Amino acid sequence: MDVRDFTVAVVGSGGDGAVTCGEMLTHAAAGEGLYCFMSKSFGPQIRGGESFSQIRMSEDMVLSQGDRVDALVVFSWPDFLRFKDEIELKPGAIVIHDETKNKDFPDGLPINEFLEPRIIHVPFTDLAEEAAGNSLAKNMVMLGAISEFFNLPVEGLKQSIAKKYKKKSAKIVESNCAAVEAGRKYVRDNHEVESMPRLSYEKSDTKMVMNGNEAVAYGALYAGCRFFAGYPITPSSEIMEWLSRELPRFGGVEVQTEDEMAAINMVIGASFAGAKAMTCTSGPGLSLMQEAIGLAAIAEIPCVIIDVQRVGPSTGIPTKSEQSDLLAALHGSHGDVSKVVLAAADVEDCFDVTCLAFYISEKYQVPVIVLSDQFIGQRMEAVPRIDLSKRKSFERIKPSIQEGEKYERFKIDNGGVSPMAVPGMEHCEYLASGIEHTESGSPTSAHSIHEMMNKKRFHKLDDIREDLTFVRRYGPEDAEVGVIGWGSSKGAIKEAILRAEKLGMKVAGLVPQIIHPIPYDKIDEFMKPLRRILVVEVSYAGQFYNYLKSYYPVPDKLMLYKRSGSKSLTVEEVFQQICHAMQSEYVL
Amino acid sequence: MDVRDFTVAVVGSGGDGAVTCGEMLTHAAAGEGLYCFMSKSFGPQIRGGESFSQIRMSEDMVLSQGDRVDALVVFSWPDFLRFKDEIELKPGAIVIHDETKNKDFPDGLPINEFLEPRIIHVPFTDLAEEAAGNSLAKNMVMLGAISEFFNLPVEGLKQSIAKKYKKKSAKIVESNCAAVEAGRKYVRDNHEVESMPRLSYEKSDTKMVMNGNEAVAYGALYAGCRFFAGYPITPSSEIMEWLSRELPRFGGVEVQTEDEMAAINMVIGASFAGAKAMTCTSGPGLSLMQEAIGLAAIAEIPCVIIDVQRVGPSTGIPTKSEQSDLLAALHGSHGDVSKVVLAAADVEDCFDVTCLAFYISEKYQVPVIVLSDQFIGQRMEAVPRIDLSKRKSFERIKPSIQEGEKYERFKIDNGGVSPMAVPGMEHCEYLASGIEHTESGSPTSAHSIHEMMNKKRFHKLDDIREDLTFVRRYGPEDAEVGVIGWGSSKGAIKEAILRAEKLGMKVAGLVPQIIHPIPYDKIDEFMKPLRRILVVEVSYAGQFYNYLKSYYPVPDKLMLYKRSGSKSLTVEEVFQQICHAMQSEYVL
Amino acid sequence: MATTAEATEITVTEEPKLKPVDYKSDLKPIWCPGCGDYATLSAIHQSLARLGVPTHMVAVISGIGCSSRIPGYCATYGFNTIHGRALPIATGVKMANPELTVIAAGGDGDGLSIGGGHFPHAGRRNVDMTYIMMDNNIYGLTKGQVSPTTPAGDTTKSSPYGLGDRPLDAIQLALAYNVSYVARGFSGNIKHLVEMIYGGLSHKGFSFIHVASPCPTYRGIDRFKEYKERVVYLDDDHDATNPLTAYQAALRDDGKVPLGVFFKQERPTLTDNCEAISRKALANGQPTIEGIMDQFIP
Amino acid sequence: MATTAEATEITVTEEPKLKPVDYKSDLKPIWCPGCGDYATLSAIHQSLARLGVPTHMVAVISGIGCSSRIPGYCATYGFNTIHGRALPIATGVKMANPELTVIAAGGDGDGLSIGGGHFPHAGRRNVDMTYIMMDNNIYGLTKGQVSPTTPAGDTTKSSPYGLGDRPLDAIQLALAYNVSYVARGFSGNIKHLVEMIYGGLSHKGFSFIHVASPCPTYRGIDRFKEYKERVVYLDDDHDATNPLTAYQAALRDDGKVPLGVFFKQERPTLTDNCEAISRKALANGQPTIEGIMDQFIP
Ligand SMILES: Cc1ncc(C[n+]2csc(CCOP(=O)(O)OP(=O)(O)O)c2C)c(N)n1
Ligand SMILES: Cc1ncc(C[n+]2csc(CCOP(=O)(O)OP(=O)(O)O)c2C)c(N)n1
Ligand code: SF4
Ligand code: SF4
Ligand SMILES: [Mg+2]
Ligand SMILES: [Mg+2]
Repeated sequence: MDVRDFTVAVVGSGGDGAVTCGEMLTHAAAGEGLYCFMSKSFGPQIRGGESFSQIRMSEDMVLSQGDRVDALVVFSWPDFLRFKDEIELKPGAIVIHDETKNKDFPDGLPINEFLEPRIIHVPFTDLAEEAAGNSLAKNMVMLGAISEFFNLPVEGLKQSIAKKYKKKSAKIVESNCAAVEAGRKYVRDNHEVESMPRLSYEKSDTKMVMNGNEAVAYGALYAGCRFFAGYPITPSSEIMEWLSRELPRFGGVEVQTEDEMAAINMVIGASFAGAKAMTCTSGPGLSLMQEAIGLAAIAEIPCVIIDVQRVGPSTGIPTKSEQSDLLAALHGSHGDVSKVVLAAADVEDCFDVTCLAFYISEKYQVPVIVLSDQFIGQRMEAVPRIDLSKRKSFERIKPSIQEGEKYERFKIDNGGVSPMAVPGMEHCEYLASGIEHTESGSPTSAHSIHEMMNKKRFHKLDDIREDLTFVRRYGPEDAEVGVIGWGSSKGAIKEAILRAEKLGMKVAGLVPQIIHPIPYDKIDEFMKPLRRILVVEVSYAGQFYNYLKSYYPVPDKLMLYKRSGSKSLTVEEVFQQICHAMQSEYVL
Repeated sequence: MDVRDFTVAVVGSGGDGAVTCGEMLTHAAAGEGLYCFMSKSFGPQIRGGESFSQIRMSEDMVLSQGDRVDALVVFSWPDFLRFKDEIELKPGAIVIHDETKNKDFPDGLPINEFLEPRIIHVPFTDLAEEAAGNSLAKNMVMLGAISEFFNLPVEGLKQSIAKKYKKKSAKIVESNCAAVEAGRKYVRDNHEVESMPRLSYEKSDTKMVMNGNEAVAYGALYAGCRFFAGYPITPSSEIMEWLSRELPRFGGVEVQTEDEMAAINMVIGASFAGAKAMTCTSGPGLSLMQEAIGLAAIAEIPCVIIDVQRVGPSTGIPTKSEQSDLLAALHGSHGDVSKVVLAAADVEDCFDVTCLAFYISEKYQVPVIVLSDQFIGQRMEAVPRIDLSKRKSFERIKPSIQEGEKYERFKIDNGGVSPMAVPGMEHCEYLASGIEHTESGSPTSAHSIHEMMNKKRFHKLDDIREDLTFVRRYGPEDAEVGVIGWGSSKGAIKEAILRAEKLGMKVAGLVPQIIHPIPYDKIDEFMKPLRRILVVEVSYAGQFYNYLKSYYPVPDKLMLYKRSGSKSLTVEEVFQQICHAMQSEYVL
Repeated sequence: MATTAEATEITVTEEPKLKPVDYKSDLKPIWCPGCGDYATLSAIHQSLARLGVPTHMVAVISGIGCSSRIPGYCATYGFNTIHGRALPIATGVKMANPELTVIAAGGDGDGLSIGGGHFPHAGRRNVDMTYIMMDNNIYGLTKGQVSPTTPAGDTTKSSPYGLGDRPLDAIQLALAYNVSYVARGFSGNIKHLVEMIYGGLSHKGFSFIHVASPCPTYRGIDRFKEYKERVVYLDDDHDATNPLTAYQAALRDDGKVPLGVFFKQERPTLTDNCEAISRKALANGQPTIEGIMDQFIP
Repeated sequence: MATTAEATEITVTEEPKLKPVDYKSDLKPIWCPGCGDYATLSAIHQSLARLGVPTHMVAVISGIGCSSRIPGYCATYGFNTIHGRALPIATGVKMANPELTVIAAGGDGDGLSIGGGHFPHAGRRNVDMTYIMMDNNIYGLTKGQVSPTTPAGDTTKSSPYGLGDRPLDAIQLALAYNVSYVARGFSGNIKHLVEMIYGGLSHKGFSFIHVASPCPTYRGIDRFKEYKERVVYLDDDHDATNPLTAYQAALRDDGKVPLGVFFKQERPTLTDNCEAISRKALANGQPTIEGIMDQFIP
């Protein structure tokens, strides 16, 4: 049975390498040019606890993690229990396991019998010992077996084994390949594969494999970021780690700071002195940066802050995703703060949004917060090579002042942006400050100047709204129902819309990249012709919904689907809501 | 010419004691039972710069600082210039000055000639030297003089001199009183006072003189606060200073911490251990406390945070007022945070709202933020003695657990509140944490529990909305236009409504005390019958307006009047807007 | 004298004597096998049992980190707070109820990096509580980045080319902060560690116990062995009453890690100071809440 | 030698020589008459003139406080930032442009209280900049509350019954933080103060100058006179290369306030370390931005 789209989950404990398997499969798929999407999950143990990975691949663009799996590989049933809520089987899904751990469940395996899964036993461990002389190679046996069952990219697999272990020894590469072959052979010898869901695809150009955090880091490097300061925090640390390796190669500096306040303030200092600068964090760090974000706003110093969201409030659930830092990003700093909030929607978008953040920040001299989340930050995707020539960048406007001329740093003439000198430039010495100031930068407490400066700073938001008009819209022009969401919800929303379209429903979707200043007109244009608008978000408090309402006088059309995080949004959930919205009346 | 309501402004430099004069006048008025309202303003110098005070008094309740002054006393004209924008004269206002500093303005004094002010010269300095043998007593001469001109409370004045200088010496009291008498005599001998605006009033019971910060501190003490930790910041420091003196008298502890993070966290620790606890700050400190506020929310630990707002963003204008911390108070902490935001509207309300904050915080185990601002925090008002018997307080619900029973700290049964044990109680040992947790307090990453706990925590907001129904509504039931504002805007709003009423306009006003959870029904009830609703606030970004809109589907009725702070809202401003709203059509 | 084992001012409870296991909670630690924090946990349980304080009179407060998981593993009151804020929270707990035995615990990152601003002030206030820092020279929970005590030159996830910065020495810091009991133990010698912790718990004032607590996962399994070779014990005649000799003991350049009590001093605690202040405040008698209003009468 | 006057590695500019007044801005200080900060401001102007660095190559960074107003009074680049964050911001400035002469300045509250968590890390990183702390033992700008260096027992706006906590000693802290140039001056001796600040500016690495800078307004006008009597100068033979003797010099209990250079050490700065890291990173040649994508090819 051929399928164009295949999803498999692998569960095991520490030594089983469930996540390594997932990564290798992803590399294998990307190696043969497939699109691929891999998410992972760990138990609470710091090391060696249970883990789980889910991989979806297709020749077509893969939009989400795949609600239900075609196949499930279980190294250990007791470990499976921890992830039970996160894994759903398709009816008739194939479940492959190494029988030895069955004994924990004398009354049957802990899976939904109702879905009539087909359970297949493969003696991973025995085969591994036979073929590679090492039971640890059982995951390679498994990879071989499933590639045979489901027609997964076996060429790519061997390539990725070769690449992964080349630093170790040829022998290891060899024995792992032998284990893969043993798995394949076992299946060929013992099973009929025709009735299996078998992936059908054509090979094409190799794709890159990245996670969202890497894409952010690379985006920053490309945009010209040459100073990074950050404090480790799950799930954002990979950005800092990547830049600690790459920035020094490009004349940049990376500093791991003592805390998040130091990080954002160093970034502000570096930018004041002329560097394109960035920091990364997650919710708790964003809260700690709020004071300094206000400083960057009033002193009009460009800077980029990446928030890879996790479950809140407080420490919450650090390893899981949620979309609940939105309002804190929009409103967290005291006073009337002019700043920009962008949201990344997938791994590739992490690159683009980061570039855009630098563009806006440098052009308009404002702090820009980019919201990513654990779901996109830590998942791996196969993406095509990025066409760098299409990504624009911006160099800060500098004044040209002659000796004797007076430089006014905060001069108001056209719009909110004034040319910005940096230390080292002659004749432009000025005082920057978090205190309200005159055009020349002197402290003031006059109401009239404060009003004027607020106007200057907020004027930038209007300009940005006009300057940047890109929005993501899906679906037909004559849609009746619209879905609006943000950030990582994009995948599920887009796929749900595609599913609805196939069933003849007229549904459109909108996922803005710029959250604030919100693109009024575009959203208006989108909403106007629609009968019902469904807002979808992963926040118990419905933060996006409340934000939208504060800008749009369309509440009786709006419906809200929201829930807490720690579980990624599924296509099914969104689809159900679309159906609901299609049926519901005009008035709430 | 008798007036029931009299406003005078006094301007001078360091040694002139313009603010001391204002304080003594306020005490004098309160001493004779008048209502009184005094605001003050200083130049940027740390010490001895120019200063200004404005005092309004009346037998009737005084609602605002008084837009325009009946009389202006100028010790020094150059200093007057700094406050020119803040002082407005009534047509024909009386301007009293000591001629000696005139020479700086050979072409006439820097006041609006158009208003035809009457300029009167009183030789303060000479009279002081004569009567008290000390030119420093010139401000006493001035007080005597104006009391004679305008029939201000001279008995009260002498009483307040006696009280103020009793610790010094009888001789000083005497010579100051002599200076007062000299001022009075000079006026009697040289001027005709009948044509002056003369305050008409009956003496009544002495009132208290307080500023909003003192009222907050006293409110906290009354509500049972026994632990305070704070970090100094203008304009909130008086709260800490007052409590550092009074708490030790009531078995309480006050700690000045190393920063705001330490302050809020100490408060959380103290409350975890059973104390009613509070901290105070202003905008920058609020930003720094955001992370810990989320901790209090998820660990369900009562605590009260007072934010005496000043002009933002960042350091902004520390000595001036603004209403721009609203959104940061509502949304500043990352994640979905269940917390409460209250707003104080005047000095007396500072007491009430602080009591209410403890009531809500202890009853519902939530962090409560109280928004005050520089305008109410640092102004002095004459207020009647507080009837303490009418103020309710609340003692936290504790569990009663027997040996062997299992205590579940976060047990969900009725509503969102679970009995809270404190260290020292037997058999109730539990783990509190900022990590998402089960009912018993164990860390978890399960979506289902996270959803359930979010529900528990947000349930409290619904209960609070039902429990506390008090709102301030002004004006007739059949009003056409409504004004809605918050916090310190109350005074100008209420007075503007009274003025409009006198002119036959049907205007109502609403100033909620509980900002979040917003009292839906009450606001709905208020808004429904109105043709136009005017939102008034001192925030360039229109924060309250945006917040309201995110909860109310009535945008085409809403009009917004907003501006930056650093200048207090005047009755005239609000009144103009009311007129505008009365005239405007239904649709925007 | 190398260690201070004698208890000062211990209130003996009348309850049946508690055993170390009575301080252990039901929660299973999530730590890696071989983690140094197991030893510290056990030493805390033993020290509390020796102190004989009932579980409901103990509050264990931590920040965030592997080591900061410790309150969950104690059958006492516990509060696993936010990163870096264990000390202010613990201070609040102690001030609200001075009868409690308060332990603050956490990692090198929690205490010297993000929480580094609070440590000096807990020291100078002399809050009567015990601060146990499990120093593994790394950020464990976030999976292996540089900490403020990571040795210069080391390669970690966030220092791929080797670290340039110098490590901080927690002992010198504690001395500079006026901490009134400054000691170091090692997870490889629980018996000695119990002495150090018990000494801290018995000390009236702020006590700091720096625990060398290697992280096999992100620092390598050899680190433990290496430490075993590097630790030395302070001389019996070390003068723990003199800050200068304490600094001297800390300032060694032979690569050795001295264990023991570096410094110990009796002086008024924050609680003492608050009581003294209360006495002064009440010199003119106890006012009533109602009576406070008279202050505002002009 | 008591003071270090010789410049190391000063780049002599070819511009006409600048005078102290050239570093003075047009803004009139808002300080009270008699404030110690005037002297520090003047000493900074003199030291910069002596260094001969052009105004556009200097950045003066401060936090918030009376003392933190200083950038506004210099004709250089200035940044009056937020309370407690002068050091991280200054670090960012230096890292973005190592050619600049960077001065961080502020008060005792700014640096030891709210900013106290950053000081250790600027020290251990050895950021090549000069940190001038004007210590007036009080919070000036907020009108007279306790600071971390207010002497125990003192009565202030926020310690109406006398302060219980012990003051911190900035010199001991700087030593514990591995600061590579640690000195103290006094606003009552500008000439010496210039030596200290010039010494710091000339030092390669992180230099810290603690300035006793009395606040007549909130500490009383006698404080200045009192200081005049308390200051002493470090002996000519003070060994500023040895941390222990530095601690010893700081740890006096005779109430005297020693002035001079306590400690001075040459070691790689953060800039040096970053350069070394860059060299290592480029060992395999300079990659292109485009080429980075190859990393992601499976
Ligand atoms: C405000 C904030 N920043 C960052 C983090 C991420 N974080 C959690 S633990 C930790 C450091 C852990 O190191 P350490 O304190 O030494 O404890 P260990 O895990 O090594 O025991 C960090 C950076 C956080 N939870 N909160
Ligand atoms: C986050 C924050 N908290 C508090 C304040 C208020 N504040 C301004 S200056 C200052 C302390 C001033 O003391 P110090 O740093 O010693 O400087 P000085 O005025 O004495 O020179 C404080 C608490 C602030 N501006 N920002
Ligand atoms: S990572 Fe290190 S510190 Fe954390 S539990 Fe594992 S061994 Fe212990
Ligand atoms: S208050 Fe003190 S520190 Fe501030 S300017 Fe005045 S004298 Fe100087
Ligand atoms: Mg650690
Ligand atoms: Mg100071």
